[in-house]
Amino acid sequence: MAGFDKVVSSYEEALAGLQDGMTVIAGGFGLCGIPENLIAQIKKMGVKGLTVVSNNCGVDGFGLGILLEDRQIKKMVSSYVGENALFEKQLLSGELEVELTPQGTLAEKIRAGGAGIPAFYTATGYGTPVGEGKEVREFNGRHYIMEESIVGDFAIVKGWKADRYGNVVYRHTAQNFNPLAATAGKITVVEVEEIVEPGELDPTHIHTPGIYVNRVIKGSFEKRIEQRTVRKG
Amino acid sequence: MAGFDKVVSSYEEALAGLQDGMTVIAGGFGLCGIPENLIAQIKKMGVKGLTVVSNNCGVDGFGLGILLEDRQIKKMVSSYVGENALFEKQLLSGELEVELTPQGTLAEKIRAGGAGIPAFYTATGYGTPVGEGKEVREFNGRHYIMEESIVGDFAIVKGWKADRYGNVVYRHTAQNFNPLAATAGKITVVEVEEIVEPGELDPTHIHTPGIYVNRVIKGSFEKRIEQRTVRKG
Amino acid sequence: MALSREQIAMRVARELQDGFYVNLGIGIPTLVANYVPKGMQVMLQSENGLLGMGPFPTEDEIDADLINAGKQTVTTIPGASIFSSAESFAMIRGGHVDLTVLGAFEVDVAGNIASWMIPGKLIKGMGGAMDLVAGADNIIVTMTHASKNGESKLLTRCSLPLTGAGCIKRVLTDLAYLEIDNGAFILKERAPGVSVEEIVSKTEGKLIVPDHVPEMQFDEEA
Amino acid sequence: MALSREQIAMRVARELQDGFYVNLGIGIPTLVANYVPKGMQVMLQSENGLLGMGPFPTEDEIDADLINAGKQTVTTIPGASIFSSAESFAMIRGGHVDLTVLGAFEVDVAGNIASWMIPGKLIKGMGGAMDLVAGADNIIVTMTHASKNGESKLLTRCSLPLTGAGCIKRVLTDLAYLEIDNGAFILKERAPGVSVEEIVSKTEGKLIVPDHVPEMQFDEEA
Repeated sequence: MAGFDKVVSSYEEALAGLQDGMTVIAGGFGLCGIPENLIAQIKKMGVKGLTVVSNNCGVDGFGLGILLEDRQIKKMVSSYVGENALFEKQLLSGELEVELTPQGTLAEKIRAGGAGIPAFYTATGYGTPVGEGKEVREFNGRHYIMEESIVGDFAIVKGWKADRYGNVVYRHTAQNFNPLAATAGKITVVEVEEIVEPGELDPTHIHTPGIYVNRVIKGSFEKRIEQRTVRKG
Repeated sequence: MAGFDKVVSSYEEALAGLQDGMTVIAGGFGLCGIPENLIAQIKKMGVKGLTVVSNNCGVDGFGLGILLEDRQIKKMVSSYVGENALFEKQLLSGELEVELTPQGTLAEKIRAGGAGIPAFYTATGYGTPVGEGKEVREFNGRHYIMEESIVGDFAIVKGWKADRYGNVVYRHTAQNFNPLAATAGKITVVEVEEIVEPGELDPTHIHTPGIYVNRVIKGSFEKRIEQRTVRKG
Repeated sequence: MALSREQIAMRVARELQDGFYVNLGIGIPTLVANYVPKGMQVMLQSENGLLGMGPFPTEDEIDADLINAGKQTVTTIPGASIFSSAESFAMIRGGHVDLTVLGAFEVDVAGNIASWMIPGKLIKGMGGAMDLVAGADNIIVTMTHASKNGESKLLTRCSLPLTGAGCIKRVLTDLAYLEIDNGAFILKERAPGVSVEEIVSKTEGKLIVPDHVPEMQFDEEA
Repeated sequence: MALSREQIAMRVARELQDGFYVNLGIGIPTLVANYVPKGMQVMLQSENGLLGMGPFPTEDEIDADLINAGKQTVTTIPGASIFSSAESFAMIRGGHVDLTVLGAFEVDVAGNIASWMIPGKLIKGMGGAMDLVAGADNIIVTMTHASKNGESKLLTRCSLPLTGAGCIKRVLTDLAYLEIDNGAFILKERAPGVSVEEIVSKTEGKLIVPDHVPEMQFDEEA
């Protein structure tokens, strides 16, 4: 692999170096835009004691939910537990440490991690349990709390298309946390539906510039739907 | 004008409400992607005592430079003075107040202003005159300074295409500060080369979602080049 | 009679204005989209990164990559835009959304809201709700006025962990529309056939009852 | 003999590695792009929002909407991306750029750099330089070793307002290549035909001179 070609050919290679106790930032919202094959590979590798930063934790039996089954996750940093019985159970029983983080704060903490911003202030969570123990500061007569950024040893990302240099575009709302996660991993791994040659993606349409990406792999995806809602045609 | 149709038909209408003493955030880098007709309209209106937030201040006789001629600008917040003799002269003589701000900090301050983040920490400028009088804080053994966000009474933005709802795309590096400025104006005015119907822009390619934009106007542009550099064909 | 879910949505819809960008929470708030007054345009923001949410898709249109914050499959309207979660909450936190409608377990006279956790019993997580209430000037909370046991959810002080402090000014329950001002609920409207006495009895927090409390009118079928 | 501008660029280019993302400042640093070793790929970042900068355009290709941070008209290479200034400095501040090359008025033994202002005389502004030096672990400063009057620019303590504090570890002047460590300049290489004595005499800050100081070799035409 020379120059900027970041394509790897196996999931083993894609996650080489992932070890017990590491922090992994995962893209996705619900089951939309989740790096499902990379998650499956983490299960296969059997690494333990992970801190996983992800808005949700999949569902029972799919997505990040499968890492709860064998207790591979020590700690979750998430905004929502709602649709995952095992997640809620492990949380309520205290088996799993969970840092519940407001969704916008979580997004901004990850962005800040990638952008070299160690901390920022937000009104979100002031006066609530989220604000407890955090520095409070007034700007223009309003109270804000200080939130620190998040970086990961690995970031696992699901894109739509990537070129060999690691430039990524996302499809519809499968974008969500993915471009943020991509900026904040010491090693960022992106799995995509299609790999194209450099120059095939319009430079102004690229959501994640390749500078953030270390490895790219082509996968095939189940794309399970959580709430199948339809209207009559 | 009903619903989300934000198109106005005259530059008078585009900048209606702009008054003496207001803060204006302007997109553009050098002379690339500057809202040249909106700037010309500000000159025509003759408003005074403006605080202008812009990476540069145009050049002598073009772009924001023309607002220096009649002393319409009280204060500039910029990162670079280099290519503008009148700007440098008024700065050195003290006629013009200038808050020199590192380029990345300036970009982030404007983004933060639009994003409801009142302040953030950055290592940029620590130990330099930029850091003087600012709070210093250590994170993971490194020093950072606190920078506060910027919001404008008006933001003036140059886009390539916009739809009637104010969704904007930028062309090449004429993007620069424009999408940031667009988020941070109480009233955001975008001038573009072409107005299209809603639905004509791909939703995932939109750089500035219409929620940030109050007025859209179609203009024609000189697009002056500052450093015309060529190679032999 | 207490308002139906649909009537709650209909009443909230009257607070819409032409050109509003609106974020509708999961549950009853979602139904508001069905009652946008004719001739009025509003655009729905979904915090997972979509501005300009359309109706549910037909079977043919279903796309796993296009969902709303409730994880439901949706469509986009012409003029929609799609972006990252950071951009989505920049909009929300930055105060660019004109109206937010969301549910709650409790609200109190100080404008506090609790909606995400019942200690020892239930943890849904706050999702985007804390950002939404912190970012919006213009929030309507929809909720039932009292629990099934008759315990008031409009309190002197929320008993559950808060979602936001001092941020709620308008509450629509199944019994009444109320505003919160200066440390009290102010009864503005009552549901058809619901007496002021019933509302008083089911409101634990300080309640100001004006001389005249109009009854809500619903001409439309609900 | 002191290095030419081109030789300075050639020497810097030897610090490039295959797959490096590089930000080149205005002036001499820009010339480094002309000396990327054969078979090696580097990608140029321009802080106005371009990753994958190509050569200057032909007359036919010139586009006012496509410039670099020096405001020069440029082109893009296949695989380029274009983004906002906030995203551009997220890359820079976040430490994602592998190598930054920029000019300076002065550097000192503490790794301080001054490059944007001479009080009362000249204010260029810092542009992106403060972000670049704060964000990069890997910076090479290119500058003349002394002023035309012979005054050293490699100092015990910078006299001009700083661009960054304690961030510079490598300096390439027209006379020498030096590293900064533990409060001193360490002389690593000298320009062809330049004596150690000349370098010593033109270096005001503490200078460590190893027993052997190799002379730079330039095989290529410069």
